[in-house]
Amino acid sequence: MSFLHIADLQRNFGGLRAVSDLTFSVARGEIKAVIGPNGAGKTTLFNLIAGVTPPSSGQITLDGARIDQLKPYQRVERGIARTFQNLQIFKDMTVLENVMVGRHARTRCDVLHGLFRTRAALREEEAIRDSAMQQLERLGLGHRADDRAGSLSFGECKVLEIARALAAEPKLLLLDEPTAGLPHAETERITDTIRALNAEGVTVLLVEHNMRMVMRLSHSILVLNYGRRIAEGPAEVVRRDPAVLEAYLGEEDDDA
Amino acid sequence: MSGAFAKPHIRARIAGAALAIMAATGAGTASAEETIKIGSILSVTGPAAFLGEDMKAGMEIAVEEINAAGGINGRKVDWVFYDAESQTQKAMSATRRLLTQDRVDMIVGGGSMSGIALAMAPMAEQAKVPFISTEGAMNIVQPVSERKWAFKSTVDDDSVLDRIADYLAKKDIKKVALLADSSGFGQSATEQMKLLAPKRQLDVTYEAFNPADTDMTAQLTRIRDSGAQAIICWTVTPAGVVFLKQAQQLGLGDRTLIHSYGFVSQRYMELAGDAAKNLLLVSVKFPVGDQLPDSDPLKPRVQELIQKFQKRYGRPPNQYVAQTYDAIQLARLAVEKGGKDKAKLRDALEAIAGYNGTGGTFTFTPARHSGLSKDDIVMLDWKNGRFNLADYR
Amino acid sequence: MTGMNDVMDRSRGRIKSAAPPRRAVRRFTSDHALLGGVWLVLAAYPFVAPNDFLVSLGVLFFINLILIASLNTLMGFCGQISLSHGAFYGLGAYTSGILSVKLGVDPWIGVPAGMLVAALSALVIGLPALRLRGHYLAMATLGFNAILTVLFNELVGLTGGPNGLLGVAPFSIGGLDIATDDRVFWLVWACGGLVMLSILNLVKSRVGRALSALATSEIGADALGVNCFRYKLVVFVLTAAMAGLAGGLYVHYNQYASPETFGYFTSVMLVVMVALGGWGRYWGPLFGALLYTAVPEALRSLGDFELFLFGLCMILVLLFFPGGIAAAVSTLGNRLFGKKKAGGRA
Amino acid sequence: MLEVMGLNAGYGEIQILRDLSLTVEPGECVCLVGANGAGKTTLMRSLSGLLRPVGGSIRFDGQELARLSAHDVVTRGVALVPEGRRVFGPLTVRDNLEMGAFRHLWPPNKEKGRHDGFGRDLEFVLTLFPRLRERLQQPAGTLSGGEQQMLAIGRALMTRPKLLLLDEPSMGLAPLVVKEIFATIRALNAEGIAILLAEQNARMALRTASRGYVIAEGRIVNSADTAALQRDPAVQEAYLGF
Amino acid sequence: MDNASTVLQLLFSGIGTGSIYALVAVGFNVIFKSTDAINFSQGEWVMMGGMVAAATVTASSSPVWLACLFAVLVVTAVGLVSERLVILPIAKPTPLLITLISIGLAICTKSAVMLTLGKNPAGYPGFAGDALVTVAGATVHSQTLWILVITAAFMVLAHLFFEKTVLGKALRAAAADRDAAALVGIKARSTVMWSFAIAAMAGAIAGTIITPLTLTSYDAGTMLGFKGFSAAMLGGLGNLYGSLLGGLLLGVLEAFASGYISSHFKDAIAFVVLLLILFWRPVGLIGKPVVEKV
Repeated sequence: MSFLHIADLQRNFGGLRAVSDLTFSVARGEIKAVIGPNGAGKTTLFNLIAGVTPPSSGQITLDGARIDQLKPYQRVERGIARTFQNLQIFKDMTVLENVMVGRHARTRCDVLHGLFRTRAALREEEAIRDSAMQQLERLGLGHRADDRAGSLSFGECKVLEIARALAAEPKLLLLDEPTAGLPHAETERITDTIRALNAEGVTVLLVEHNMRMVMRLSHSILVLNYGRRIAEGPAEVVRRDPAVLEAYLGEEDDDA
Repeated sequence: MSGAFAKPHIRARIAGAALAIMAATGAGTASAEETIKIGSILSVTGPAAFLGEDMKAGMEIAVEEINAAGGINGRKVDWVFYDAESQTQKAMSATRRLLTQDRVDMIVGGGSMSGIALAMAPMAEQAKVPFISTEGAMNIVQPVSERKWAFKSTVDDDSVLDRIADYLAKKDIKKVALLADSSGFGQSATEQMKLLAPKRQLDVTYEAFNPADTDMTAQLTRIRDSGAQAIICWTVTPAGVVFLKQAQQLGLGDRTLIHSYGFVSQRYMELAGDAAKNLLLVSVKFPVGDQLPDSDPLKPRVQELIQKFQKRYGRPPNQYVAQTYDAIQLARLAVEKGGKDKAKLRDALEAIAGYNGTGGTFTFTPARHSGLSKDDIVMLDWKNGRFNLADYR
Repeated sequence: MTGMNDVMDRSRGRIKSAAPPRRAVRRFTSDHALLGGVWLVLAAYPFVAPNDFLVSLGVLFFINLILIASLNTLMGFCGQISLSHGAFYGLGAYTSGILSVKLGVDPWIGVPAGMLVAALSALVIGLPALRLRGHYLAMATLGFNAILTVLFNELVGLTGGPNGLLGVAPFSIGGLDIATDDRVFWLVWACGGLVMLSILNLVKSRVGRALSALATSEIGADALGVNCFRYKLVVFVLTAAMAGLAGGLYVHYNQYASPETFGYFTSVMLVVMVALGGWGRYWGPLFGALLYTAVPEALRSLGDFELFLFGLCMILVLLFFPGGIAAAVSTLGNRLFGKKKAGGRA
Repeated sequence: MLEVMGLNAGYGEIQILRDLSLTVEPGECVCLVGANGAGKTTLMRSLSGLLRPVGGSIRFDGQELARLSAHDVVTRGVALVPEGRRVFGPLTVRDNLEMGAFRHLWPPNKEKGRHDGFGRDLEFVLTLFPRLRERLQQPAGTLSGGEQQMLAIGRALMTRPKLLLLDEPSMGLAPLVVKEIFATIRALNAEGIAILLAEQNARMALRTASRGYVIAEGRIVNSADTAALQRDPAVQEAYLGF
Repeated sequence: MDNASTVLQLLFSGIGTGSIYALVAVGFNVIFKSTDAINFSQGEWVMMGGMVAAATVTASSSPVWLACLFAVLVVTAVGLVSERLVILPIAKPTPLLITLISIGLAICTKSAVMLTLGKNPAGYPGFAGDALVTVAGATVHSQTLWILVITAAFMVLAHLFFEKTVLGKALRAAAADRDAAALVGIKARSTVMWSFAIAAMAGAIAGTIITPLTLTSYDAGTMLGFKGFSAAMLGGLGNLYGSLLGGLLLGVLEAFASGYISSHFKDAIAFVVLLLILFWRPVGLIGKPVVEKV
């Protein structure tokens, strides 16, 4: 049974079809990678699933329920969390506070609790802080918890985004180029983390250019070009698909 | 400077330099024994600035005159002036400063705008300090039971309107339009007209405009269609010129156009140019002092002030100068009788009767704190580059 | 005053007794202690002020502080601009003032009613307006202010029109009128303290965190489950209520209100004062309110040059301290004491 | 011709380029390959003056460029075709090209006979990209991605560069169009314009350039002639992952 | 009150005032496009144009049109110098900071005019004296026609400037993409200077042509600036034609609200309509939505 199901999804920007007649599924517990050349529509697809962009037409179903009309925060409550290709770090907050924002969907105390600093709010605050700290330490950022997020390196920001997304206890994690621009060692650690998360039952949808990582990590690969699906299947099949090679790596012929 | 502090308390650091400077600006004046301290608040910046300038000049002349003559019963006038900036909030702050920091004996001048004077009057009332307003609205001094300490040196709107009604009756005009601006000045006129119209059998069309408006076509079109024979415009702002020009434009130039006493300004007439040729203005006698019959008791004083002003500022004064000049003179009269005791000052003001100022003959009574009456009002026109007496009595 | 002492004592007690997990959340943080301290120092003001006029400036300081602090919460912590705070200020003042004049309603009931009216109107205008962004939000709020200014001016029967609303009763406790400057001072001192305290609490809560997140990146906050629109609206309404409170205090202190106090210019100047004090800094409004209250009075003796110098000061402060005075002070403090703080927001 | 030494650059507190050095000789076509986020675009922005480097030097024809702003760098003969094309959408194709010649047209009285020079340059660009000629009066925003890329290159050429910097010219373009663009790049290089090409499409880039640098984590990790790089498994690993 | 000539009369007065709003809105737009900021001094330049022209007419007995031309030149120079003095020195110019500093600039400009040219209302006769013209039953002041002609001419010239001249195109290019403009040698900071000069010129023209009808004084600028800003938003920020449309619409709206509903509440009515339009089209009538990239 598919956990996330996308049916006939379409999104137009002006005359441009960023995502076009797209249908695919992600099974529960799967790690699925989405690849394709720049501008193929991968980020638009993420935005459609996360609710940043409303679809022009088509359906998105999570765990059997339609989610395509829900607001982004409602989708987080349903268990979708994401990271961004263009990092959306809250630079003026500390690293820990960034992750604490990630707990938002799983906590309740509202404005009045805040204004009066009620006991319930304080208790909840403690819990938020602990779990946020846990996420940071798990991803190796514990030592920077009190630093301003704006002072983190590019790689640390990427890790922070993942930690923040994890704080929301997602069932489906959308990772938009989680290792792009990272050194080898960090890439390895993130790969391991994703695998570990997956082992805990989190379903992962991943956009990534690092082919080796994609090949090693993902159970199946979806290849997009011009907003359309041009191939889908296990790594071994996709990497030999001539359409994929042409679209993604440029043509093989030498007569240009 | 330390002597300036009324209450010598331990000064903490938080009081800070700024406060010390402020305390120094107003509080460091000479000992209050020999002087009589008069505080004035007018708007010399902001939208009312063009009135405030002249009003301030009138006070300056009066104060200088008094001090040059050796003061009042030997006491020199110590005059403290603050700019209200045409803002009520600023004026209220300045009033507090006059009352509690400068500790003035009397306040003369209510910020050049009726709205401001209305806010200041209760403050003077609470502090039990005599207040002579140089602004127009009648509720500055009414009801007298709640305004025991407030007086005013200007004509009342009801007297002015009554005077206009006299004129209209003379010309046999029944259908009138009142075009008042949306300021306190204009709204007060509308209120009074609504009371007066039935008594004088006038059929009045009411219209309003915003002082900042650049266009009155809509209002004037409606007035044209109403068939009003006379149009009374009530404003002190330049919008009154726009009214004149657009009235011409809409073919209303042949009807009787009347401007209120707030509009008697040479500058406005010049700006209006040809459009002012058939205009009538209600006014105190001051602007046409030299044309008054010699029998008029005001004539000598008016001419004296005109000369003084002309010499000092190189231009003829308008009635705003007269109304503040008179206010200071009224204060002088009160001090002559009442000294420095505030209650006595108040009583002395209330007892002034038949004083011939430059704006009219002032008579106050316990029941009436506006000094001028309908007899002080005349009608003017603008011909050959000067105001002329068009209708004396 | 005793309340504040209490707060501080309890905070000490709490530190001692709290079980020490590494980063336990305390009911009272160091910022709370600082706030209590600052408020105690401010309480000394009436005793050192040489005359009632300066006390009255103190009263205005707290009223301005409530206005600027509430606007700073919306603009600095939540990233939304409002050019209608002057209108909410006016709604608070006129509601309570009119209730007092026309129906003889007690200010203790009138002021909360004024806050409610300000909050409700914020809800009505915020629902459509907060979907707009940047300059368009500024325009919508400015337009709302313009509409209310017309109403304040033209509904003469209710508001007294441009001549103002006269005869508003002062606050009173058990027959004792709170009408003089030194009495009103304690009222606004307490109200200002409560507003600052609740803002501090809010900023340091889960909601406050969500607000600063959405101020930096709405998309980022959305993706973490923050219902951005709802929070923007809640804060807009909340800060409008605070501005309404300032209006209520204003009208019962002055026993008078007139429309131009609550106009377009006031709204713009409040925004400027938020910036001059220190955009998005908790202590910024303290400096903003000080400037707004004291500088015009200090410059008053300069007559016609006042306005020019005021504008010039504004430009110079913004050119040399674009982060506002609070930022400059904290930079100076850090330089003097060599502190390096991570979260420079509060 | 271009000599970059020990360049450090980044945004705010984030350092991206670390001690980076490279050279481009006159008439050479050099490519820069590396993963997304490796620092290619940051390097291009630093070279063109859009981003002020924190440290290091950029010498071009003996002049130091590192302290210059973008509008001054372009007058020294270095033109960047930015990532994502960045054409002036509301302006027509012709006006876009005219803006490329802005430095020669404004202030107006600087140079006599400038119109001839402008006309010649325009003709050169339109001969290079005949498709732009058909669309001269069309707003640039309405062009297809490939046409916009051509326009962006044409606009840069109008500045009369000695060195052309190209940032990801193949981004988001169809394979056929990419081929066309790269053919033009080779043609331009043949005209004697030196080219530094940052490209993710490594195969295309390595085939076009004569020499290449591999960039990772803001550092140059490898440099060699392109034939060698194409065969080098380390490059395949660092960049392609295959 | 409902015959054709009244409608025409109101229409004329609406278009007359609307033209002024449109000119002011153009000023807002030009600066907005180059800085993304709202320039609060715009209204003060309008006032300054009228005040300088009036002072010139009074001081020298030069013809009105010459005085107006002179005033426009003076104010344009003031705009240019203002940018060099207070905008250029900003270390990190953000739209917000520029907007705030422009508020300070507005206060300074206003009080500088007060200190130099005085507090009295000022005015001068129209270009054709105070002659009246009758058009299809509506009587209009000849200056209204001058306003229409000059506004139309300014719009055409502005259009030509932005479409046909190198400098105009450069300003548009910099507005469309600052970085890309820098890459072809267009200095962003010079475009800001030019935009201030053009905005000041548009404001001054508006001020000089409206003053014969309405007079002006040192504090008249704020309200005109406010209305012009509203017109710019109504049309859609960053669009020259939007300014014209927004200005005319606001002017006509005010005239008819005043004529047919209530002159007391006409401003409120105009703003209610403006808000409704903004809520219906959040980026103005001809504005284009900005797509945020994630």
